[in-house]
Amino acid sequence: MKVTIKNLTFKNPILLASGTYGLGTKFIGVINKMGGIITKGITVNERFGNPLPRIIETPSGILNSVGLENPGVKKFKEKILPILSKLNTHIFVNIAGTTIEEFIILTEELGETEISGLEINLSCPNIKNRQRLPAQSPKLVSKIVSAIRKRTNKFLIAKLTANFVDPLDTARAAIDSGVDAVSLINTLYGIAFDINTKKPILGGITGGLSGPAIKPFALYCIWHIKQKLDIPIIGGGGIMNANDVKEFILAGAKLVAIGSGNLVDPFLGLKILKELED
Amino acid sequence: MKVTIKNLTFKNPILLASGTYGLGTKFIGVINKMGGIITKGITVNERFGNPLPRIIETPSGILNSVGLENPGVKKFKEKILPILSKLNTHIFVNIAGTTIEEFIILTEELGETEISGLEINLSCPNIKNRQRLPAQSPKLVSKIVSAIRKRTNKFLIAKLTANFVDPLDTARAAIDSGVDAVSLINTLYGIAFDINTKKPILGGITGGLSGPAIKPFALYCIWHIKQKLDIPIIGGGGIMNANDVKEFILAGAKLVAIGSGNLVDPFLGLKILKELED
Amino acid sequence: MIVTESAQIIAHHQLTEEIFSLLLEAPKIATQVKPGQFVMIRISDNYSFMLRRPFAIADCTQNNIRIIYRVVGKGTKELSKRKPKENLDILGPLGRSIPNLKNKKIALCAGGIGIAPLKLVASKLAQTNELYLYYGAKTKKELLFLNELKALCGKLILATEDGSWGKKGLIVNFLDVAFFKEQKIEVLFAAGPLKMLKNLKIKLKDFPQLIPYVFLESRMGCGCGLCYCCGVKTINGEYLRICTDGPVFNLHQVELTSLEL
Amino acid sequence: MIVTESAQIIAHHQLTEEIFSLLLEAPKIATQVKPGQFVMIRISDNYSFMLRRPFAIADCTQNNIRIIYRVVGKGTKELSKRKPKENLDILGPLGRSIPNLKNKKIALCAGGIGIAPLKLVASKLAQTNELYLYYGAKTKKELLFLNELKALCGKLILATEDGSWGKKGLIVNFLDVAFFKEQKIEVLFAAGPLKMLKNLKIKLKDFPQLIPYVFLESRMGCGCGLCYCCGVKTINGEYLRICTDGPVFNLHQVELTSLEL
Ligand SMILES: Cc1cc2nc3c(=O)[nH]c(=O)nc-3n(C[C@H](O)[C@H](O)[C@H](O)COP(=O)(O)OP(=O)(O)OC[C@H]3O[C@@H](n4cnc5c(N)ncnc54)[C@H](O)[C@@H]3O)c2cc1C
Ligand SMILES: Cc1cc2nc3c(=O)[nH]c(=O)nc-3n(C[C@H](O)[C@H](O)[C@H](O)COP(=O)(O)OP(=O)(O)OC[C@H]3O[C@@H](n4cnc5c(N)ncnc54)[C@H](O)[C@@H]3O)c2cc1C
Ligand SMILES: Cc1cc2nc3c(=O)[nH]c(=O)nc-3n(C[C@H](O)[C@H](O)[C@H](O)COP(=O)(O)O)c2cc1C
Ligand SMILES: Cc1cc2nc3c(=O)[nH]c(=O)nc-3n(C[C@H](O)[C@H](O)[C@H](O)COP(=O)(O)O)c2cc1C
Ligand code: FES
Ligand code: FES
Repeated sequence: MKVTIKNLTFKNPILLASGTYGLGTKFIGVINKMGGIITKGITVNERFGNPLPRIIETPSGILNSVGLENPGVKKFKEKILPILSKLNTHIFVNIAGTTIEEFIILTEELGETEISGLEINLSCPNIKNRQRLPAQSPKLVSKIVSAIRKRTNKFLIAKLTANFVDPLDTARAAIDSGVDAVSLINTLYGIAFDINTKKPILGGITGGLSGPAIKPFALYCIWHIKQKLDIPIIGGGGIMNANDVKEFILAGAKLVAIGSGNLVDPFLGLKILKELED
Repeated sequence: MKVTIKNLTFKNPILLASGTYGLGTKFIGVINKMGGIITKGITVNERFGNPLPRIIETPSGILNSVGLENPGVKKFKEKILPILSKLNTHIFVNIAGTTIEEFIILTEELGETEISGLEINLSCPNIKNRQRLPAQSPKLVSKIVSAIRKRTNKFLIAKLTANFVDPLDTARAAIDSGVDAVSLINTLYGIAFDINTKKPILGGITGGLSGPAIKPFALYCIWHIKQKLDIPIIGGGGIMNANDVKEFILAGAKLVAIGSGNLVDPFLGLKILKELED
Repeated sequence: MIVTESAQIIAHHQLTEEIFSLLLEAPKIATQVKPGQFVMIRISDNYSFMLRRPFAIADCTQNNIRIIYRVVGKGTKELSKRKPKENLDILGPLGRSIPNLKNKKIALCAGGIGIAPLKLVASKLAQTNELYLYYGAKTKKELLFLNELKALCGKLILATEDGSWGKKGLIVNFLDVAFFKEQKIEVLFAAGPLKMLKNLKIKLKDFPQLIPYVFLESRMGCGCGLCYCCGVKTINGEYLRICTDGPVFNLHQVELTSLEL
Repeated sequence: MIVTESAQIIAHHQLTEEIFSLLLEAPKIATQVKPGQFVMIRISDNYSFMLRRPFAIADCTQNNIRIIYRVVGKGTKELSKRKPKENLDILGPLGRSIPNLKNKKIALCAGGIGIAPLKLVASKLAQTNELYLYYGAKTKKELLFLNELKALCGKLILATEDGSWGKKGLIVNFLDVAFFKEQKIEVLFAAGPLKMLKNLKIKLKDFPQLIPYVFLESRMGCGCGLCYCCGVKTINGEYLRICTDGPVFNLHQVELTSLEL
């Protein structure tokens, strides 16, 4: 089940998606069996995240508004990286800048560390006062990716969005600017109302929709890119079992990422691996 | 529960969405109680639609690739309109052109008939060989809507998409070009694979995703437009009960449209109405 | 008039490893049923089963209808877990009746679970016609309701694929031109897997006089003409609705190749 | 070590109109449980219930754990339909143990279903400490396990909102400064609705010496520190994980206002 992309070989095609497996310090036994893990998004400064509630259930889906709670890159390097460097699989740090300068700082802080690569988070919907996601503009994608590529030789993944943009355009921009793979789809935009209070339920008001609900759309996005562009895609959106993994690979993904499924069952990665091996 | 938009008063805010209640000739008892019905998309020429299968179930959703099967505008006027004109509610004909010329023909054919208005289908994902949906381009939306507006005084609805475009941009274009309301979200793009045959399952290969799965995203789109633009919105996407209707109205919809729910239960409109009245 | 009905399960029996019989109390539907018609069953009110599943009405009394079904996928598997006293939301009666026939010699040809619709057809047609039943299944165990069927049909020709009962082979192979001519059999009703109907279509070249009605299946959305998701291509290239124009069609009028699920 | 376990339902009783007791055979989890911990139950394997639901462990033996829960929404309603012999997928044990305490005088304060976590806490602490239980509920019927609790706690102060048993009013109102001083009660464990904890926080201004531990609840995604969805704001403005840093916190360290569900 080995997969090779550029200079990296993955022992199997299953990754644990950003934000759904913490910083990589828990369930080490599971992580080590996976093709790799992508950490929760790391920002320049520590972030405390959005008010509660941060998660609600929707039909076959999950809506979250965590808001990138994380210790910031300094503390992350100091306290978390030493633990991660003992892991026996690929580690990607998901970096979430709000400006190009921040992305540059994050790259400079992490570009020389012992990790396998960076996932450039161009698509987190849970940051307030942001008009558009960087991944909604091919131009912005190019600009950010180029700036990062100049500063590191590490394996780079662009985490794109399928919200209000054709990901074919942004995937092309990302690849042309030097990433080694693209990762999609991140969560879709979502909101839910409490019909009694008449207010949005989530503390962050809006959230990101994930889970099996979005799977047909996620598969479409990957298939759609793959029709035009033969690039390495890390596919995800609603993976809950081995058959879902197979569907993503049929759609054109080279690797897949389990997201919400980890919340339902932290051992899901292992279970899927076993199903695939049988 | 009356709702008035421009010159039309609806006895309640519930419409039956295009493509999910046929041409309006069945379950007349249900139709007459609703705020209105929007017919299946009508094209200039008769269309036989896509190969089977045309519908499959997804987690909390439905993927369809009907492909606009319809008798064409001539036969529709001849055989169906006389039946519809006896209905005791608002009738909107959903018109689906593939070119501006076709939209003009459809408008000229239907603009003087006894219907309440036209829903301009700028967003059907089930037409082959089409690179982009008209509703993915604010410019194209303006062009088509303006051409239609020039030729009829009827109530006009623009059926927009949330696929790969910010519907705020297209809603603005549609309203500025003269529609009386916008209707969204249409189905999301989707695909599903048979892991045994390794082929897409639907006869049309790709399809449109609808149902409760897309509800949080649909609500978001409406809420998002409403934040910036105070326009009449017909909201829909996964409405299955009275609480869903209330959520759409909280998000900013003035009217709502039941789609997939009609397939699950052709009497759903009546049931929801009753729930709302209680 | 099509209605939805919360039907109580009166009995639910496993007939073979895969085949179940489900008896439902559904008076609003039962009083209206005509042979050939079907119902759409909602498997569960949660959204794991968005689409209802279509099933032929196999028996019908004043109050009750019976469904005979084979477990083939997740919906029928879930259905098979439902217990007596529980209720199921059903929509019906759907589709059109078979044509009204009198004083005719009629052959019925059932393959496997195809017996379900033909059972009700047989009980109706037997009143005014002479029936010949060709009935094939995989094994002896899957040849169901033989006593009831014997009472309705003048002649039964049985076959199993493994030869465990009756003739060995596919039932279509035992439709015999000479016999049909001799007996003046004018009409055929057939129901069974698509493969069987395809074989039948080829075979029918030898039966130019016969009017062959077949029960067709297609994935369905609404079951009642609203969604345009079901369909069969006619020889003119247009689609007919299986749910409202069928489910019974003249085999000569339709393109079976359009029906691959 | 956190594990998932397919736990068989041994017994499932309705205690009051809304409250149920669920006994599960879950040896892999049971052998590890410490008081204060909880489990996450998967309500169903279909996607109508994407998220597991968190429940305190109320009793624990070598093989079994007991959950006491109130039906409040769709998940607990569905759970209440599960029958003995059926299996439930549970994840646990989750959260941290309460601190190790010996030879102390400890008050427990339970509001309604808050008795669930405090029951296990009481049986543990009773071994080496002297316990005072303050227990309030809406009505007499909802004051549960009184005999068991009597055996564990030196003193029981009971209250009901409607006055149908014990004192009339909210239990927090009966925490008495003079009595606490006199008895030298040093530690408090409280569990109950957020409203009760808020009242408690105000009340505690009068108890400067007391260390007040409280059980906190928040909507959870994973229950095991992966998703950053649960949390409570500390007085420093950062979030702690209820699932891994809690569920038991020192009431002085946390901002209850951050917990509105
Ligand atoms: C008019 C009509 C009458 C029928 N009568 C009977 C009957 O009396 N007894 C019986 O056992 N079966 C009957 N069938 C077939 C039955 O509907 C399917 O076997 C059933 O829908 C399978 O559901 P599933 O969830 O178990 O299978 P899955 O394969 O998991 O279903 C996936 C989807 O495909 C659809 N599907 C799968 N197979 C068929 C099929 N053959 N026809 C239509 N849709 C299908 C399902 O409805 C569902 O939407 C009939 C079909 C039609 C159209
Ligand atoms: C650590 C912990 C221990 C708990 N122990 C118990 C117990 O022993 N007995 C008991 O009756 N209840 C307990 N609860 C509360 C219990 O988890 C909720 O009542 C339950 O999740 C409600 O689910 P529902 O689907 O019925 O409600 P709904 O309101 O329909 O649930 C919607 C969503 O909100 C979440 N939610 C709703 N209320 C709560 C809540 N109070 N806390 C956390 N999430 C909530 C649900 O998990 C679900 O994701 C505990 C909660 C936590 C966090
Ligand atoms: C609770 C939660 C937190 C997430 N946090 C992040 C994040 O920090 N960075 C990121 O790039 N994606 C984040 N995601 C998105 C996931 O990595 C994944 O792309 C998305 O959920 C779709 O996959 P799924 O349907 O399998 O969950 C988060 C998702 C969830 C559910
Ligand atoms: C089977 C089917 C056919 C549809 N056909 C059309 C159509 O012809 N024209 C159109 O504008 N929308 C069509 N739609 C989209 C619906 O009108 C509706 O916008 C969409 O399904 C979202 O709503 P829902 O989630 O309630 O189904 C169709 C939807 C379905 C499920
Ligand atoms: S199933 Fe909807 S039209 Fe036949
Ligand atoms: S619930 Fe996921 S971190 Fe606590």
